[in-house]
Amino acid sequence: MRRVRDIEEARMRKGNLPAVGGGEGRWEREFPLRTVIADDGSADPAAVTLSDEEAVGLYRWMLLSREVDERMVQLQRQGRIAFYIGAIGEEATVLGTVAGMRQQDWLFPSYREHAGALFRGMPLSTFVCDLLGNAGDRMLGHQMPCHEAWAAGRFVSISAPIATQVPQAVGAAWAARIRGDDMVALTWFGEGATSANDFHTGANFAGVHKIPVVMACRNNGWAISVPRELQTASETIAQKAVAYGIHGERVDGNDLLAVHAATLRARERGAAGLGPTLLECVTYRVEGHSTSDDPRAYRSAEEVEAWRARDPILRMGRYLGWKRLVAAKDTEKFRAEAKDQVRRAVEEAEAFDPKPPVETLFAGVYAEPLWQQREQLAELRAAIAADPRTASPR
Amino acid sequence: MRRVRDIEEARMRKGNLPAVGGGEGRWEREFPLRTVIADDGSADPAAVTLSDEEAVGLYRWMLLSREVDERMVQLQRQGRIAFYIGAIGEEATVLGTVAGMRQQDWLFPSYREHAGALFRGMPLSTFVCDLLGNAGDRMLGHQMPCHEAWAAGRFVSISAPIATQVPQAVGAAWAARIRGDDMVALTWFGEGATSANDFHTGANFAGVHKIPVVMACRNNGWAISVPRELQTASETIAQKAVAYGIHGERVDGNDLLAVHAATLRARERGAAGLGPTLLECVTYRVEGHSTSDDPRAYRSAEEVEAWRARDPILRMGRYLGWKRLVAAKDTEKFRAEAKDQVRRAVEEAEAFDPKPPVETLFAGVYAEPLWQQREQLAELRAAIAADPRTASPR
Amino acid sequence: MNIIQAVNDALRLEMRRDPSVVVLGEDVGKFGGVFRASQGLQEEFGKERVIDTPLAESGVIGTALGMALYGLKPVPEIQFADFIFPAMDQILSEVAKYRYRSGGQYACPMVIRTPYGGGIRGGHYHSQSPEAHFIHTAGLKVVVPANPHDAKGLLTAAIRDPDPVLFFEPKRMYRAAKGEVPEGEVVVPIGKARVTREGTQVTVIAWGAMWHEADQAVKEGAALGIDAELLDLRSLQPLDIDAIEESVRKTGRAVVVHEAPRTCGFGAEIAALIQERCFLHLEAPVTRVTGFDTPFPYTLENEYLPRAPRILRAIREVVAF
Amino acid sequence: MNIIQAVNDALRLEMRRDPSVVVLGEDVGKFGGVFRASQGLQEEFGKERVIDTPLAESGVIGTALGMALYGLKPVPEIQFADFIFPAMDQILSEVAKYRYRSGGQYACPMVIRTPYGGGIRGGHYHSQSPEAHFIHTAGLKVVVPANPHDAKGLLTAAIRDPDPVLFFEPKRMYRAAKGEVPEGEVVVPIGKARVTREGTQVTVIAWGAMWHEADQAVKEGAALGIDAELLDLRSLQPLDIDAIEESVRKTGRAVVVHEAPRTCGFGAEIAALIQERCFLHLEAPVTRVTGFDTPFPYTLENEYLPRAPRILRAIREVVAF
Ligand SMILES: Cc1ncc(C[n+]2csc(CCOP(=O)(O)OP(=O)(O)O)c2C)c(N)n1
Ligand SMILES: Cc1ncc(C[n+]2csc(CCOP(=O)(O)OP(=O)(O)O)c2C)c(N)n1
Ligand SMILES: [Mg+2]
Ligand SMILES: [Mg+2]
Repeated sequence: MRRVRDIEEARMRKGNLPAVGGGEGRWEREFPLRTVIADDGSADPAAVTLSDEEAVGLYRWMLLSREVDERMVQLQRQGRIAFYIGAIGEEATVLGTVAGMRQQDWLFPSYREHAGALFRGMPLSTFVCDLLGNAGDRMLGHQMPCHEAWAAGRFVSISAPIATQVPQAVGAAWAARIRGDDMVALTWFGEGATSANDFHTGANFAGVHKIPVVMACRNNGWAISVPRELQTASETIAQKAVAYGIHGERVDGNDLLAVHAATLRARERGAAGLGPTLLECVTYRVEGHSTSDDPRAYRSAEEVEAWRARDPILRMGRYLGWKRLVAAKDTEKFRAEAKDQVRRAVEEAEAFDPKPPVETLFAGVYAEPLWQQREQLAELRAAIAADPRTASPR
Repeated sequence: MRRVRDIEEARMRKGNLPAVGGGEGRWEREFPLRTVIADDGSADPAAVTLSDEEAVGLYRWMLLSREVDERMVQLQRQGRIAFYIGAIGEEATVLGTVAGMRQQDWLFPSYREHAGALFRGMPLSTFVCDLLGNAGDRMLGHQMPCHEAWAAGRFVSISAPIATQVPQAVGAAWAARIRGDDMVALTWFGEGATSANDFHTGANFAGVHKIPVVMACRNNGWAISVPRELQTASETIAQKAVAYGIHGERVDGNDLLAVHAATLRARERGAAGLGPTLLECVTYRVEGHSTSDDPRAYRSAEEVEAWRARDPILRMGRYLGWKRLVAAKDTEKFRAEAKDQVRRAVEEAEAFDPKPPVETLFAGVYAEPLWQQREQLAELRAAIAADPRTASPR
Repeated sequence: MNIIQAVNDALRLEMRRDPSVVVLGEDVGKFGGVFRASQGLQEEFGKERVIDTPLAESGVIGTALGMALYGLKPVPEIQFADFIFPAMDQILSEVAKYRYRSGGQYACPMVIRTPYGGGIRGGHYHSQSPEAHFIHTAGLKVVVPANPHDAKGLLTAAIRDPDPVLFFEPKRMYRAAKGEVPEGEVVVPIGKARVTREGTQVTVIAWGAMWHEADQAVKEGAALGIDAELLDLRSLQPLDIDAIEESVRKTGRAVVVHEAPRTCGFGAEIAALIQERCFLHLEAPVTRVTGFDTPFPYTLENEYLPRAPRILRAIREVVAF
Repeated sequence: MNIIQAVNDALRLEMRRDPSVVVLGEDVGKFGGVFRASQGLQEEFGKERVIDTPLAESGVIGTALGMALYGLKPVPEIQFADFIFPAMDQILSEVAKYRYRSGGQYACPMVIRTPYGGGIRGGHYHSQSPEAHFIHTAGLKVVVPANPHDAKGLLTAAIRDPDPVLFFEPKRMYRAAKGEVPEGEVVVPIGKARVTREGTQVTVIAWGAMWHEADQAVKEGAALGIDAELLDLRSLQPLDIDAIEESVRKTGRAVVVHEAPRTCGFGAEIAALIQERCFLHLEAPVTRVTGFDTPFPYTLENEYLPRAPRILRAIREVVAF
């Protein structure tokens, strides 16, 4: 009883803000929150790992990511897609990490890193087809929205069960080492996922065998309605590295430059045979968990507002302003372009048939259908022919 | 490749001896190996938490435990029991922990802590009946040898799947807190078990909710054929506490006084509302994993011999000698008495029918048998009546 | 009252009645569960009896087991039945076997509540029906209500049961199925099927959300002159074998409906039992109308689910056999 | 050659043939596995291809999955089938669905080897037969050899298969079943049953260790004048439905044997299929001789297992029906 109250009081005191520049606790000092972009937008040039061009490019990616998320939530509200889960407020974490990896590196996402798939070349309209589950869906309508895969970009298949991708990333990186390839895997997961079995086994296997993998935790403060303090009693997520004898770092996840620099370091350590890195990116889930969620039921508006003020896009904008690379009107232009891009993608995607053909229901269960799938397809075809209601909602 | 070689070299260098008095590594210094009994048997009285009488009593328990283990291995070799798994070399860890708990505390064993069941009042002959799986078996012949339960002593049911008892211990201690009882749970597990899912969830749940539980890891260097270094890259097991924001300690598991003192501290912390303690007891599995194992296939005789010299019973004997409480001839007498006790228990146990009655096969699946169990019992009885071979080996 | 309210009501009443009942799981506390089944319970019973756990189903069930050993009656929630697999070891190896393996010295009764089934556009990780795994595991009971009354009455019975119970809630019907439910205690004994329509020509066997599809099919069949008997099993383990035998002895025909994939689904067991026990009465093969042998799909879930048109088709084929 | 040697031989030959084959699991490396199935492989292929993992089945399967995605062909070992449950989420939610859910963009073929079954005085955590869970899960194949020749040939085929395969090895027969096995490549295609005795009166269906019991029962039956046909399924998924149908059409009777508990075991599926597909040929109910609906016991395992006397009894009853 007492304990739960303590937690809540601590929470109210701190408002779930990361203690920028080192908190009170021992582990917060041992794993200091690294930042690059100061509040006024300035940055120590020695700490900046992006060229000006790359910085502007990633800024635009962040704007596109935000635009996609906002627009898709709208489409969901309009009933044009059934579900959406995005990364509003976490753009610096997602894009900073993916940009810090090399082209040949494999990505093992959780379910908010759609910008990673797009960054790796998944056409936006193909992404929207996945949301629609229509005849253009690369997943053949097999998965719910936001569970895309994009093999051409080495972006693996998203699944819902939490943290399963972590040991999978370790396995792929291990395979690459066995093959002698220069490939470091990146895997993303939430702070809630660190409670799951597979975070534990993934980190432990990677530690013992020094597997080149970057384990990027999007610590966004919440796992649906469960606050980070009820997820684990550890002061930081980064310190969990200690349990596995691996390297841990904590970085301001709303600071794209900080995330990028940390990812580069982590990739380098992996490639150099020094093993995995647990990279805690401290950020915040500004919106509901997904379009199915209403966060007002479990958290305060003040907490959210405090974090809105720390928006990673504003932060990056300030840096680019300080560098005189981007002015306010440029941002407006970028935004308009992103809007346009999204509009066209939705148009293109909605042009496909709303349903993939019925045989796709049985495609890919096995490399070749067994007799059961063949018989059942025939059975279904016959049933639809006999009564078309078989294929339609009530 | 390189990595695996490194591990083996490090292993050979250190011979898997715990670095008494602080090793080279950072975490070995942060979690120093605590000892109480010095090599010459002396001990700082301020650090001793056992009365003379208790110390002698526990020494006798260690001797009994050793005698049981040795005799049961013999019985297995003679084909009188099918399997045995014991705690030779780990007696100080098992008995030091159980003796540090209070009578009302529940025990959640792995599968080597039979001395804990006996200490809590399980009659030795009942334990042997479990090994025989005979008509006197309290488990009704349902489990293989060494998977006993003893409810009267709050010693729960042993199961084979690794680490499942850890969250169970947390749940029981949590329940006690909800009920307002002064009960701290003790759970034992091997260092191999720290890789398992349930170690992770157990420790994490206990950390968040400050559950009063003592998590005692018997770090005995091996998980069947897998050396501790291939189990986890963390320097110590104790440091895994950091991941869960809980307290960790490392203690010489062959030093009964050190284990006992650490357990008292851990219990006190739990009872005071300070949450769980991960207590690493550094010890060694001197014999094979079980009677099914041949350790010569995977480890050196030298390593084993070095550890035999550090026998916890010899160590405790030296302390009692230094205290002039026990002389060599006393030990001989204790040993003879233990032998006799075991001989009588085996005799008693072997007097039971070798098989429990056939209806026990269906007892306890549910509180009351469903129709399936009733029908199947009838089916089996009829089959046995028709052909007695139904109930006998080929 | 709808099903979610009925579940909430049963939990609340049992928690009032028995201080040993505790609820735990992901998001069940302050939020009241993602489907709001435990809404308001934390306010009424406090944080020690309505517990928000970290994100680990194995931990939820493992700690629940320990609580049960100590004498509490835990009602853990698994947020979606699809997410029960991380807890399989605790459920199959531990919960199911605890009484047996300890020779009856210990028991760990608990009710594992979990929403199951498709029809909510959830794709294959929010739509599965994994009941067969648990029916195959001796030591567990498996219960599935189809309507609010049974949801309340069966959940109450499950909480009072001495054995561990898997309580599968048809999430598609959470708000869609409405009905009168008495205030105060309602107990529906576990193990009794409900004959929801009497008939002579064919026995249709269903449970949970699919009972509603079967009901529609049976009604359409009646309009075509087919006199079907419809059973809502309610409890899959223990199975009301007497009700099934009695009905099939009368009708000579049976159609079994479930959402899970056909191969090795519970329909196989029911078919096997019927032909074992009613062989000489059978006038047609026992026929299964089920989900297909694929993962649960997203877009084509209407095609995948064994809904009324396919059930009716099977009924007609069986009757015409 | 015995079964364990046959498994070792198949692994070795495939590892020589295909550098992408890797073996991983608990104790499989230096020690060569607790049953010694991988003995000598680490010496020959090194520590990067024969890997001792930490103690976590979910980690073994999860990393194997990642390796498979990247193009290796992993052959993870689960030390006992009873310990597969911590990996259920990775197997059922991930391995089984990867190809499907990615719309065919990815695949993760692997062979999960694991010793199963009773008769070795192992009690319920070293004796179980959990095949039904995997047969129920679309996307997985399930194979069980009964003799050394098939162990070698089926394992080789499994390693070359494009889908994930659960390879259950009858541990009771590891050293007991001996037979001639050709040196060099042996491939037994997955999906084909083996008729090990032709007969006209009843079809007996078994696999793995229980094939040996069925074989004995059939022989004893022959001495009593019963002419039984015996099938060794070898592959449970895909199932050789043609072989079963053909045989039962001829005999009109079937007895299915398996070690797993009866309820919702694979015998239920086989019985359901036979009565669906051979209804008019059946002269007696399809009868199941199985483990009982209890956890696997220790002392009374002879009573529990469906051995020859119980199988013979069922054969006689079915023939006399
Ligand atoms: C095994 C499993 N259990 C439960 C869920 C339901 N669920 C989906 S997301 C989520 C919270 C995840 O939180 P976190 O890992 O912090 O990621 P975030 O959503 O904050 O990015 C939960 C409980 C799930 N998908 N899988
Ligand atoms: C889930 C599971 N996987 C594998 C095994 C097989 N097994 C039994 S004991 C053991 C090693 C355990 O090592 P450790 O935890 O260090 O305990 P110790 O035997 O050294 O006391 C293994 C792998 C098991 N019992 N359960
Ligand atoms: Mg989160
Ligand atoms: Mg060990």
